[in-house]
Amino acid sequence: AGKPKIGIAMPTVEGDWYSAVLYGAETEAEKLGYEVVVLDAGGFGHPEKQVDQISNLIVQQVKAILTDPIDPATLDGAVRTAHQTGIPVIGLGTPVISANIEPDAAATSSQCQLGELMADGAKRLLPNGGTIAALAGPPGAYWATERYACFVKSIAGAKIDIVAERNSEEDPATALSIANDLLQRFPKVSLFYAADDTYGVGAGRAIQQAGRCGAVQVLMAGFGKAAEDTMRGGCAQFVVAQRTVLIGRTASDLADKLARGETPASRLVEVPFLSITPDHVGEVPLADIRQPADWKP
Amino acid sequence: MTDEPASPDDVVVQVRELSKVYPGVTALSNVEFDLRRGEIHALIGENGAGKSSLIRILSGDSRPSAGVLRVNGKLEHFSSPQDARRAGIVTVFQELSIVPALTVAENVVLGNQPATDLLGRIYSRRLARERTRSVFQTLGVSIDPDCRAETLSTGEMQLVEIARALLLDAPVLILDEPTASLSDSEAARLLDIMVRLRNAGKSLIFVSHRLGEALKVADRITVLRNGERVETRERHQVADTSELIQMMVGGRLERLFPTPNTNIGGVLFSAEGLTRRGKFEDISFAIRSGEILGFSGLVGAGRTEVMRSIIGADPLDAGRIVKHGVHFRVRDPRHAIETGIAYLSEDRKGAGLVLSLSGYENIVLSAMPRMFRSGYVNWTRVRAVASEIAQRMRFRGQLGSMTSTYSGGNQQKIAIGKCILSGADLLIFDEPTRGVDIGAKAEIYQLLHEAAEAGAAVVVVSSELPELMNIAHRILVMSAGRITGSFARSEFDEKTLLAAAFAGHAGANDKAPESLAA
Amino acid sequence: MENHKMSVDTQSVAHPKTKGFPAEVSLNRLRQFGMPIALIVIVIYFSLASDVFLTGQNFRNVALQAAALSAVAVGQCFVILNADLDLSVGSAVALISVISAMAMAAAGAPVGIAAGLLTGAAIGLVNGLVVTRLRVMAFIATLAMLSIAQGLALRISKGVPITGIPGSFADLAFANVLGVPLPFLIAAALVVLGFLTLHFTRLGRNIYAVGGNTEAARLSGISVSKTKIAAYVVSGLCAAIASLILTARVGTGQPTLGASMSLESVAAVVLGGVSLFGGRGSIAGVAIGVGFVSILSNGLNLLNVSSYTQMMIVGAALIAAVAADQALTHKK
Amino acid sequence: MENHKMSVDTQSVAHPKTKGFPAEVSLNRLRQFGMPIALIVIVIYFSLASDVFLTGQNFRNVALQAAALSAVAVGQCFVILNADLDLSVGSAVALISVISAMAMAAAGAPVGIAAGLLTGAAIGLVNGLVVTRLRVMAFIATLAMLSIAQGLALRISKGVPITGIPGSFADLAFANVLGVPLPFLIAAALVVLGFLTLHFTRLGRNIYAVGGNTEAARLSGISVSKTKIAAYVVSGLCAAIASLILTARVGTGQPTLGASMSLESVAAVVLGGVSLFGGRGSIAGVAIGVGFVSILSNGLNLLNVSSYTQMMIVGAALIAAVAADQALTHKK
Ligand SMILES: Nc1ncnc2c1ncn2[C@@H]1O[C@H](COP(=O)(O)OP(=O)(O)OP(=O)(O)O)[C@@H](O)[C@H]1O
Ligand SMILES: Nc1ncnc2c1ncn2[C@@H]1O[C@H](COP(=O)(O)OP(=O)(O)OP(=O)(O)O)[C@@H](O)[C@H]1O
Ligand SMILES: [Mg+2]
Ligand SMILES: [Mg+2]
Repeated sequence: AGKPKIGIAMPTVEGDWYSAVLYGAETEAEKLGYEVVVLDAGGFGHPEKQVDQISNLIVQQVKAILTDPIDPATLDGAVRTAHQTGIPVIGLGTPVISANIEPDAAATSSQCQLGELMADGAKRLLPNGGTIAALAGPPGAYWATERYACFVKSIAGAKIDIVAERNSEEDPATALSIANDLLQRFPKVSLFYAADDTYGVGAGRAIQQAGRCGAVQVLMAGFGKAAEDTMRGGCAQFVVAQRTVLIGRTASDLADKLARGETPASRLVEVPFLSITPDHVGEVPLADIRQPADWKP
Repeated sequence: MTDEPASPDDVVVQVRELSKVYPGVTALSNVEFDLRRGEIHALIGENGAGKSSLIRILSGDSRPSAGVLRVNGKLEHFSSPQDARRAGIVTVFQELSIVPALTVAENVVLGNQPATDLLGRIYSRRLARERTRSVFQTLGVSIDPDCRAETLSTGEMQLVEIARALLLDAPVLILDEPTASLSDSEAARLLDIMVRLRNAGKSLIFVSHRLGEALKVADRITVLRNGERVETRERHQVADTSELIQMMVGGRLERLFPTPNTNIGGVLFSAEGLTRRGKFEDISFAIRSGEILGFSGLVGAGRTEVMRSIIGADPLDAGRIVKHGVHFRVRDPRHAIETGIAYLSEDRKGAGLVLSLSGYENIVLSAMPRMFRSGYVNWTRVRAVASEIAQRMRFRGQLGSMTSTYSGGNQQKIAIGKCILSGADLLIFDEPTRGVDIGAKAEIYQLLHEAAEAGAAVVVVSSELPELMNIAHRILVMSAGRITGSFARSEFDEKTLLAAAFAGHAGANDKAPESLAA
Repeated sequence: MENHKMSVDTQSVAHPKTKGFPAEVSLNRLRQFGMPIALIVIVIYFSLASDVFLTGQNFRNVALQAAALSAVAVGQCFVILNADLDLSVGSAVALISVISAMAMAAAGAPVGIAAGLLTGAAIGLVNGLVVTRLRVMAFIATLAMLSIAQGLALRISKGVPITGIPGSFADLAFANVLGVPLPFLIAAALVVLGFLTLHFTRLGRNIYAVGGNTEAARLSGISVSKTKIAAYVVSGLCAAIASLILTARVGTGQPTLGASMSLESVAAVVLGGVSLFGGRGSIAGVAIGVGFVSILSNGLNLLNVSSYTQMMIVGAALIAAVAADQALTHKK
Repeated sequence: MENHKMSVDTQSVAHPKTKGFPAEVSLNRLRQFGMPIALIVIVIYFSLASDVFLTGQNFRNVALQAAALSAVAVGQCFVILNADLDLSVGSAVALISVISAMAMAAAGAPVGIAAGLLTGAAIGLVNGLVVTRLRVMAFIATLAMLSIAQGLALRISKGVPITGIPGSFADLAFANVLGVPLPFLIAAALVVLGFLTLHFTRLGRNIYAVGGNTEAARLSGISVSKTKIAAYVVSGLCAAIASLILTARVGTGQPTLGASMSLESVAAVVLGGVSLFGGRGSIAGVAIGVGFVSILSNGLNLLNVSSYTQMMIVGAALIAAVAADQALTHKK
């Protein structure tokens, strides 16, 4: 009844990144006159649930589906089914790449490019080389694997050694404990790589606890409020932030165009990144990154 | 018949038109029952007559389907045993309620833990131990209050439960078959205590299948049959046990013990030097086909332990087993069944039956591999075979319902049926008639007799000496883990057998308790 | 006078308590009342509240989504009836997915399927041996296996999905037979097979006996170890079937597939009336438990309830359904 | 007379079982042998393999890391001894973190702490009521609560961390008293308090009785409901303390905090020798269980073992430790 629907299939709805991207996508879609259906797969361990989500959305005859794929390759069959019913599927943050299907559209910030920017950050923080301990993200999560792989590739040759890497659940307390142990094992480590700000905040706290903020630096992706506090507290030195809200908005725009049968100017919109350092932490265009505090998902 | 109402302030517990209906079963219908102040009221009846059902209602464990219950004239609707306790009714239930992992002392004070502080929050181990010791002393038992309850034998657990109830010193004490797993001297002591409590003005309800006990201590006796009250009589109006039996079963009388089978074959099984350190030593015996061999002894003599080791449930440190001339080691109970040895456990709830399964299934449990070689279970066959056995056992109840809903005696019949059906030719029965009514006892004796006649060797472990003396061809007596006597039927004599039972206890006061001297 | 005891022929006495219908039937009936009613209630509610819920397409959806969980729950039911627990299924599914995908990519679908089934059986066998031979508590043994299988799956796959599965295999997940999704048919067949095994084979009856009273079962000549090991192997095989269904659906071998299935399958089994203490319950109840969970989640999605609210509603609905079930069952 | 059974005044008879030391002590001793040995073995191994393992700083690390899990495990132990289960602790920690962080940001640390403790107690109370009054199985009841509390935590926090916690509170996580981390001291005090409660109060003894044999406890006049509810409230309070420790550590109120604690705390309790079937085990064992898990993970990190391999090693170590424990305990 009433408004046309747009469906959003998320791997999870917890945490700064997901809340912000949802905010962007939802508010934009609502502005364009859609009802928004948000589905949550409950974490990165359940790629099969995302397939379920897509079919649940198809049943509801949504006009378009936005999805942040847990793993783009898993959505082959689901996207094919969507296409049979004429529903476009748009990548939200990560493109829906698949072997057999032409992608409809995506608003992304390439995970690989993000990794490369983080590598640039590492080189800036460690001009004379150094050692890195990596909190590489949840095991088996596409975004984390891809991001980290490109990071590793592009720090090659910069006299930077990765001495440890760990995959763990996306939980700041767990990240904190691991960072603690790694500091113990590698007291001379110069930099922590954190797959996103959940890990970054954990690493920052561990370093703060050891009283070594600054001596051991933190490089992370994502710029939630807690990440900002960490940086302002001097325990994080470099953040590569996606313009999360913008990604969401762009994706909804793309969806709207495709749903109305228009062809968007570009199917694959790359949303540029922000590199944030303590010097200009106050100048970040937060509206592109974070939802307002009073927004309820 | 004295059915005229007693003067109201004489009646402590009054039950009117009480009924209890379980799905498909009427356990009690329109039962009237009075317990007077300062009396011992015996409640007797066959297995499944409804005795425990009545008691469970009186003690707040279950609610009646209809009828009223008054305590001291006040209408009561108990919703938990706690309520009944508050109203002054304390019960020793038929099925053991022991917490195995706790110590004996903690089991004795269960629900009534002594506290040291004013708020009653801090538990006092010392007081618990002291109270346990003192109540044990009254009961004449010497169980260590600090050992774990799970290491006790069934009889000892029963004593712990009785101690728990006595400690509460309640105006109304209900005892559901408290003597079923007690030996004679302990039972006698308990009866003494009951009389003392009665004389002190307490009221007691007492259930027992040992009709002699009821006649000995009761002031009045109520007989239940099929969930209905047959009648209530003053003690002096009952002449003897046979009159009670007639009231219980309402029919013709016959012999209790069959004439022993005379067709004895060759040696079927023998045990040579069985030893399990700390439990028993050098146990050797042989049994012939067609023979019934009794094992007698005091509580804790180690008979159960020997039998469990024979079937491979517990390990052996030394000794060997020969069956049909082949000697071998029994690996586990399954191996025992495969080689034709079946065992009836003395602990039917813990180790005998799967209470969550139906009677049908419990009966065929050991026979399954033999009955259904292909692995496919034919339920029609299960039902037919199980019903036949149950009928032979005179089982009363619904084989299709969960075994946990059966009366105690009926559960025992199912357990025995399972052993008989297993097809074994060495049958080991540990306390087969515990908690069984007198009619069923006769039936069980008959079954043992028939099994022997059909060529099986039957071992019966029993604490009831008259039972063994009547059904066994030979009796071995165990004492403190050793065989201290072997007697042929012609040598059966209570005094001699008792002397053997005491033989292993050097340094103990070697005379038999007075209760047995008579 | 000791031997002159008497007895009587009681066979002639009519017994009042055998009147009426047998307790067996009545108990089972009652036990199976509550959850089906809860299921019907939510189906009616969703049908009224959503206009797409009661469509063939949506039922195919739910059927497809429930297939893998049903398969895992069947195996879990075998293990729980035995008074054990299998937490390893969650990552067993992932490991099987990775191994069978690799085998398929290298040697085709049949080999891949066989490899998957073998892996599942092997995991079950190890679980069973650890529980029975090493006497490790089921909770710890299978939690340890959860961790081991997860590590192995990630290691073998290096943390990235295995591609190259034959399209013909992946298509099976979307195939319909007479309008019914093939994965659902497979899962339904598994439920039926599980039911038959539990009720009409010695293994099944032994599982109930061991779960009901291990000591009594042992003394009655049932091999407790063999029974437990068999149940774990069944669970492993069921996890393999679930994994193959999911692998076909996602079209790749995934090292993180099905992580939520450990708890979900136990929940479905318990919801279906099987006691965690073993020996009680039936696989029919489990099918209803899976149905309840799947339909609840599908319906809430169709009603467009926000994710956070959904979590709360799912929790409340679980409690309400079981509480209603209990209120109907025990009217002491 | 029909009952000529023989027996004897047992006071005069030497009882085989009362010889030697009391069974309680001997069983406890044996029961507590295996895991401490396993713990010592891994400590020795890590001391040899890593030169930083055996340093004061690293021990402070481990102590700090183990604090929250210990606190949760104490509460879990109460519930499991009762033959129940509390799966809700995982998200109770998250909900308490969010609520206390918001209260702190608004009204200061003391109010926040009080709000956290109250929330924990309330969650426990609801769990207890659902399990006893509505007769919902503990597994389902607390799994449902896990889902409800998670939804609520996310809803209240809108899915993002709560900042603005007073620095003075966050610093408590790093405070040392005589060189020992404060959170560890709190957790240790909780373990001691738990031990005293379980062994020296009537509540504690009732918990053992209800868990050991619910029917016996009920028939003896113990209020099963009250006992179970009390255990759940204890568990909720312990989760609150754990949550406050973690909130101080990460310096924010986190709606996703402690998600793995449900299973981890059960594992630590079971590892410590407490039976999931209730009534057996001691909180001393639980402390050792927590220690084992924490030291294992710390040591593997110090050895710089990769994450995937760690998963496998942790699984194998759990099995090995319990198997060794069992082999030492039942030398039948
Ligand atoms: N929970 C129950 N559900 C169904 N039937 C039951 C239940 N409890 C008892 N019964 C039935 O009620 C009848 C009376 O049982 P009850 O236990 O009172 O017998 P009893 O006289 O105590 O026998 P016994 O001497 O064997 O202990 C039996 O037929 C029994 O099967
Ligand atoms: N698991 C155990 N641990 C320690 N002691 C035990 C254990 N099981 C039994 N006992 C003790 O061993 C002794 C021998 O017990 P057993 O049951 O074999 O004696 P019994 O001759 O059959 O006597 P009863 O008539 O009491 O059954 C008893 O005193 C009993 O308390
Ligand atoms: Mg009875
Ligand atoms: Mg015995």
